[in-house]
Amino acid sequence: MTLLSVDDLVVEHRTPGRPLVRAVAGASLTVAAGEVVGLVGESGCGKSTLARAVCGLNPAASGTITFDGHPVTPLGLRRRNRALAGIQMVFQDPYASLNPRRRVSAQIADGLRTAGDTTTRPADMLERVGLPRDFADRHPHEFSGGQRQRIAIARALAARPSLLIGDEPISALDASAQAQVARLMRDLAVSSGAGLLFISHDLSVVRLIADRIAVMYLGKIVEIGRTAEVWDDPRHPYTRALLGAIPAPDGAGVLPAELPGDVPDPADPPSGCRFHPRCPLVMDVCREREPAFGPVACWLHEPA
Amino acid sequence: MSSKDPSGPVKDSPAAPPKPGRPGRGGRRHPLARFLFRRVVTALLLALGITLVTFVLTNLVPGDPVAANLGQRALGDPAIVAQWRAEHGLDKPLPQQYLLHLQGVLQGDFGMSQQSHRPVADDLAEAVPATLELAGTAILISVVLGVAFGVVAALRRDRLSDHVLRVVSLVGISVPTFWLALIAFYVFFYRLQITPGSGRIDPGMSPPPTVTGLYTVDAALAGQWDVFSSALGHLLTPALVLALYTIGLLTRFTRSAVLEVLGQDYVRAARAKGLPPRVILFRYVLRSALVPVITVAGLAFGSLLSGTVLVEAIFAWPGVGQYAYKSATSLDLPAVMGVGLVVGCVYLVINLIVDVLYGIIDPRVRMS
Amino acid sequence: MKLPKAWRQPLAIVGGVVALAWLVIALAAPWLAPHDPLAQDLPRLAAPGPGHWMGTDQLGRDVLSRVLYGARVSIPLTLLLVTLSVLVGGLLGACAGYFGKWVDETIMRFADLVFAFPTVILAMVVAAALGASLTNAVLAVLVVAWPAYARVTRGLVLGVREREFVVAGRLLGFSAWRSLRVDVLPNVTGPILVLATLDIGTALLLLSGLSFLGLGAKPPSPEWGAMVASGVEVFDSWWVAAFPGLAILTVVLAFNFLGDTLRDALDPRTARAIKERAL
Amino acid sequence: ACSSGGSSPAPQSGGAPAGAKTLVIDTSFDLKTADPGRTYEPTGLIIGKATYETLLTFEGSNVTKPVPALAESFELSKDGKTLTLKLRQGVTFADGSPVTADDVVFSLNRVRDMKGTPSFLLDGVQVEKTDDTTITLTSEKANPALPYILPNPALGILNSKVAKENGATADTGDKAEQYLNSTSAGSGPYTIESFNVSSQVVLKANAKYWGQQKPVYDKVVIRNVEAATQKLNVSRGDSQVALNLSGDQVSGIPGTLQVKKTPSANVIFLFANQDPSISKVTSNPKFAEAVRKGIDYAGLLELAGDGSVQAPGVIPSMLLGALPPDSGITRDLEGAKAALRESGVTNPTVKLEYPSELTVNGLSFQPLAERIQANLKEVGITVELAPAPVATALDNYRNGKEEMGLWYWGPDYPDPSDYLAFLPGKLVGLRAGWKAGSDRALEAAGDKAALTLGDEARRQAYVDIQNKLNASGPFVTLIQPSQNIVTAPSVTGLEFHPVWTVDVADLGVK
Amino acid sequence: MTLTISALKVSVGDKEILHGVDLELQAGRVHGLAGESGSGKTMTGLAVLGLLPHGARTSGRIALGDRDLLTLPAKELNAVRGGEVAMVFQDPATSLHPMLSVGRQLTEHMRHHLGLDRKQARARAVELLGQVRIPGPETAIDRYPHQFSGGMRQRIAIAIALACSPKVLIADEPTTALDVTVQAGILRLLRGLCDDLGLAVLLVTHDLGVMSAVADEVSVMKDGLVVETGPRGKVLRDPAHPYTRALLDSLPGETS
Ligand SMILES: Nc1ncnc2c1ncn2[C@@H]1O[C@H](COP(=O)(O)OP(=O)(O)OP(=O)(O)O)[C@@H](O)[C@H]1O
Ligand SMILES: Nc1ncnc2c1ncn2[C@@H]1O[C@H](COP(=O)(O)OP(=O)(O)OP(=O)(O)O)[C@@H](O)[C@H]1O
Ligand SMILES: [Mg+2]
Ligand SMILES: [Mg+2]
Ligand code: NI
Repeated sequence: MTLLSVDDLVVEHRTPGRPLVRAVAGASLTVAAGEVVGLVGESGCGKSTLARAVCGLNPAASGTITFDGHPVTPLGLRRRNRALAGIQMVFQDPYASLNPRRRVSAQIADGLRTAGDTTTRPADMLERVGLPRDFADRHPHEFSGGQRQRIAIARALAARPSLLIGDEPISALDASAQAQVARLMRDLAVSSGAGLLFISHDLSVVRLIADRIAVMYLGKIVEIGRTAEVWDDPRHPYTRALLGAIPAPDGAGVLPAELPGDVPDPADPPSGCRFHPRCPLVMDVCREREPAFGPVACWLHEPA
Repeated sequence: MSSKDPSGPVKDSPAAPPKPGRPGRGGRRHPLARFLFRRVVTALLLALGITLVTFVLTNLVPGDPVAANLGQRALGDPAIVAQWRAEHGLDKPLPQQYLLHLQGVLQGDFGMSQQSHRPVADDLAEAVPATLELAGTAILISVVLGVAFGVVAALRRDRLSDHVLRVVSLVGISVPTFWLALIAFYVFFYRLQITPGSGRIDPGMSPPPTVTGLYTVDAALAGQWDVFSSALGHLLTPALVLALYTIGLLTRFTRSAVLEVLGQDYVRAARAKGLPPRVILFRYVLRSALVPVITVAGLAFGSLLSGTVLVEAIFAWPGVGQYAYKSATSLDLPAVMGVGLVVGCVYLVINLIVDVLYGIIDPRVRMS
Repeated sequence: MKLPKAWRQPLAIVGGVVALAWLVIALAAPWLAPHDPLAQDLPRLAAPGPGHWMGTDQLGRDVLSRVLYGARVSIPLTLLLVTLSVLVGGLLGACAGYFGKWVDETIMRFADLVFAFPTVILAMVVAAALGASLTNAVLAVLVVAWPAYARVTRGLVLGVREREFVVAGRLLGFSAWRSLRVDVLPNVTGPILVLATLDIGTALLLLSGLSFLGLGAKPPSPEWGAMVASGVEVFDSWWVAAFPGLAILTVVLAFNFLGDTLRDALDPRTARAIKERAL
Repeated sequence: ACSSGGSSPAPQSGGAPAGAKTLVIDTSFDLKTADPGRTYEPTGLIIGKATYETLLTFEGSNVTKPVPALAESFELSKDGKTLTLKLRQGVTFADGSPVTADDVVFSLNRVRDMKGTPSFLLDGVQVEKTDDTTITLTSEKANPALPYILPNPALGILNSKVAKENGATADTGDKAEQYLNSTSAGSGPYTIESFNVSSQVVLKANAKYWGQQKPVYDKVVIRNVEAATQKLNVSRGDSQVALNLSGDQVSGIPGTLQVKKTPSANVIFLFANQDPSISKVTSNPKFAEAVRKGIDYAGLLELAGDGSVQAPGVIPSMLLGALPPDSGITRDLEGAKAALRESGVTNPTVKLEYPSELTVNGLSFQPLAERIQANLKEVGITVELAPAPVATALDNYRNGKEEMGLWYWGPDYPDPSDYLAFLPGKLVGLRAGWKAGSDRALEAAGDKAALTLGDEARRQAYVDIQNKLNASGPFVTLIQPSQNIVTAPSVTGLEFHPVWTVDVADLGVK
Repeated sequence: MTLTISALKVSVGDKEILHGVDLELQAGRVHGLAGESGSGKTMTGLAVLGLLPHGARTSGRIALGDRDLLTLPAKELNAVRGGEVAMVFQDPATSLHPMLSVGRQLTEHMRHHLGLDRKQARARAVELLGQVRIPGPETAIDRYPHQFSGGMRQRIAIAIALACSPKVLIADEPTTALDVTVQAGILRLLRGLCDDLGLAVLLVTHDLGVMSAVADEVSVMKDGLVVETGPRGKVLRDPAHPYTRALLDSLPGETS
């Protein structure tokens, strides 16, 4: 059952005096209930923009986003559409994601109120994310990054979301806490039957928790597939390069493979296939036409 | 770190560089022309706003300019009053008066001052250079001293000199200008007899031939060195009085800007390169620290113009401040509007200068 | 924000003590002042000496008593002025920053307009328009003072608005107003209060400057700026102008000492935002 | 001061040539123009007096007797309606051209018809040239004041040819002011070198001056300086003359300087508005009496300093018809309280309006108002002070809207008839809400005085009028502040003059 | 032994941050320094260059050849900085001066340390940019940092560090701010430079994967102390200290 479907989404950023940035340039993606989708890609490729658009924080320039049968409308001055309250997000910076002026309990209670839940106590939610109940009375500055991120997860879960989005929720955490928090998110989301869209640039973590992986490159999803399949048999040259670049902590002293060049400027994307300037397998067709198809947007893998 | 600049219109400071673009791409359009165009348009709108506000305000004043401009007898003579009103266009309905004024301004005619009976433009042509000379000298002094003090305070952070400079600069921004002017005049001119008196040059001396309107510059241009030294002598005390506030401000500012830059990675990186401290200070630290300092100096120039109102009165300096005060209290509408416009333009020019300086200092501004 | 440490700074202590002393003086002036500040019964223009430590003015009033009573005029009004500026400017700035778009444009262009005037000149015209009185002077200064707060608040709100917890609140169904009230404003008040402390000095300077020009306090009220102005006419009797000026200086200095220390105690980002407006 | 109009080639150096004598006069400017036909303000009159000459003038500080100037002699007809003047011959303007009868007619007509501020001086006066050396001035009614009016520098004679070339048309469209502000076109001992209404005016000696007494100084700089600064400047030798020092300021002046204290002709007065629609309190006939008795005149004189005198009536001491100096009222607190009781108003609160930044002869209105407030407090009258900038305050004053006002009146010309303005229905009377018909006897006395001829008869008439005014009028005359002029030891010949303050031409050097 | 740190203690204020660190760097070898955030890795690196924060006190010995860097007079230390020991910082976005051209930042210390003239310095700078594989070094030299991507900037920072042919390079998390694909390039570059130029490299990182890829020796720090030192294979595969083991276990691995 499809919970979220993003169809050919385009999101643009306008800054006065600067060229228009097409941060998401026709991306399509679905998330089903109870499913964990990992979204990976290099910095600046448009992951956050996509996530924000799904929450209604950035308006779509074209394309559609449907959540649970409802079109996602941009958030204005009024309260958020109730039907969309089922989408909640956990953010990257644990130090900015809690209001420093309010007690933890009050912030979690906001989530409970959204769900119309009058029986659960904020402390119960803390317990669910593995924190002591008596943390509820404290202010955020008393916690470490990992603890804060758990609290943020508790707040999001309190709203009983059917879709949870994590925008690099672990990248600011200590290595030791990263895997724990990622697993916690997965477990809580799946156990409550919600879908999880997990954004990260750390492929090894995504691999750990995602059912499917979507690889994004310069505003487009270039490959999407089951985690194991993508991991074991990456088909898009970019996915391959990405996986090859991860150094393994095995003590073997193997230098990771290098992908030349940088992510191009989204304001001025290359013609044809967006990856062609860096692609080791580039063909003539790649320079001229964009591979606008899936699940692997590459002329080498054109569906018959 | 969120890279949103929290301070809106305030210019980027070095610590929060704009989210840097991806690899280099040069200018495809001509940004400078666009920038200038936008600036000028905003400025024109602003000037229009200024004239409107001044017009409305001055008309709100419950007085009658006739009263301020006619004698005790003439005031009672309806014929004279009517004649006077007609002469100054005050018999027309207000909106028409405003439009007429605007029309005049467009043709470079600011109207006739009711109190000086001269074209406002002529009055301003004398008053504005006087104030600019005063405020310009003051800002020059403040920038030189303020930046020097600030750098010293930052480098000698938490040591005695820092504390002393801190107290001094805080005193600087706390002294009421009008009071200081009074004290300075009383002490230096009257008691100690070491400074020349009021006015722009010694009485009896003819001003130098007008080129810029700044007596010091004009005198130097004409080679009249006695006039030059007299003008400079007269300029110094009021300029220092005026500058004290800005010196304090800039000292505090430069100090924190320098400290902030000193904590930047690139300064540490420069030190790691083994560059001598002097090079690091002048080439690495000051360059960045000057960016916010320039902003503040620009703003400070504005507050200096305010200060002139108070200082000019005490030093009998025939500048815009006195002119504005006189015009405002005698409800001399054309004069007040003229002052408003000119001051608005001065602000604009200052802003432009600040922007240009940014461009010179910061390649990111130059190239974006 | 760790205030306790900031308060231990010598400058903060000096500033705090002096400010407090003036507050006490303002409250206790009737008991502290040796004379009626309005009584014109002493010899005129007597130099400082026993009986009248700060001398007497042109009308034979005791300068010391007038300076002490002056605290009752200037300090409450300055505080009122700053409070009003914070409220008006803060609210407008918060709206501009939070709602953006045309709200922002309108408010900020208006603020720019006010900014383009030298403060004293604008306040002068406003005060002249409203008629000379202290309350009108307060209004006049308010007219020129609010944009500063609007700008700073707007900047701070812009910074906070994008913070993740604000977005999270919106996602949980906060309306814009609730978000502004619960998430945004409490997180900008700290720096704004510091700015306000810093601004008390500036406000007092402006207010007394207007009175000095004759556009503020009404005689015979013992307002410091007006007292300095009356002292201008009798240069030789320096005490008439010197002491009220000193009073202004000490009050402003005290608040600047406080504000400066407080600002140092703030985190650098907010400090930078309010620094721009120390003018 | 950059508009020296290219009158002189730029000197090699801005400094004065060696041996040149420069006189620096500091004064608080009240100056709008250097065009005599529009001049009315004190500073303007100083400049007018130095640069132009009038038909008649006063000798020294004596204003009771007009003496010939450009006119050789004058004669007022028996009915007081015609004044015949004989022009002096051989008089030349600064450019060397002779002063003719046509210049006189043009200049006087110009003042009258241009409807500038001083035009009232010649209201209803016809100017005619009888022959090349004779001018007749004809008034509709008897005008015994005319010889006292003619010395006013506003009636200076200008070079009509030059003036006409520069836009003078002698009607309301006259455009010569701008020219006259940069160049004087008169026959006076000095000419204008540069002119700026807000900072300074520089006069230079008229090298071709026709008179016996040649100008002493090569250059006279008249600077706009606040009274307090004037004192410092003159004490330090930065200036030679300070015109506007208050009594307090003069008291600390170093002994080496010369100080001249003369009662000025300005009379500072209070009024209580008689219009019941403005105030029920002040229009009460007994109220003015309470105020009059409640003021501590001695205290006010102390504030104003040495040289100031109490003003027993509206006419200042040096003019014909002034009340004798000792006839001034002294404070009578009990009487004041009694008057207040009789008036029936209890604990009245009244608003006293006055121009806040105005000073008269260096004396600020501010302390005066505060002192009056304190005085009346003792009587039981609460006075609320309402200072306002001149423009705002004058507007209310002129429209008769002030409940109580503190103002002054300086003579437009040194003749008592100028003071008829204080009568009901007249200029100042109306400002005090005193409408025509309020006091018929007084009004009749006024009408009669205006037409009375002969010094003694006139004096009597005006004394009578003032006594009546003091008895029942709305005005409380307070003081004539002292005109304190401080000069450097080197300056000689200084006389204070009630009309034009000082005649620069009088000043010499030791 | 190129650089030996022994019993290095650092305290700032009343707080002791390093409690006696021992490390040895050898020419041509990359020495990895791992450990959790706040364990003192950066402090150790800064101590070598005498760049510790205002008011820091030190004891112990940092021997470069026979000189003790901790007691070296300021002038001589300045000659060591950039000349013999160079450093690359974590965030290339902030460690280059945004207002100075790349060429300027590359040549300044060369001219100072090596006494080159403008032309020579420029020629060497172009050569260095080529060495760190910046495309078009001749034009790149006149550009400003903001005109380069993060990876390019880090290469420039490395070029700056290499300019005066130092013997020791301290790289403080040089790839943490970069994408994996870019990181791979930088790691290869570092390894190559170490091998070709015989540099002694101290590579500070918290990423054990990175450590495993390039380091020859590995030290693990915890709370201001080095808890384990050894060859890469040994430390990563068979850690002796429980803390190291815990670090390895917390990684998302295949086993879990
Ligand atoms: N508010 C904005 N205004 C203008 N441009 C923006 C804005 N936000 C993002 N961009 C641009 O859009 C592009 C995509 O940004 P986005 O933040 O979505 O990337 P990301 O994949 O989340 O990167 P990261 O991994 O660094 O978080 C980038 O080029 C970025 O510069
Ligand atoms: N300027 C400073 N003043 C005082 N203490 C500091 C300063 N900088 C760092 N510290 C402290 O020194 C200790 C070690 O910091 P250091 O930066 O060396 O850690 P690190 O291992 O590099 O951590 P990370 O992985 O986060 O970079 C920390 O406890 C830190 O709080
Ligand atoms: Mg992102
Ligand atoms: Mg570190
Ligand atoms: Ni952030």
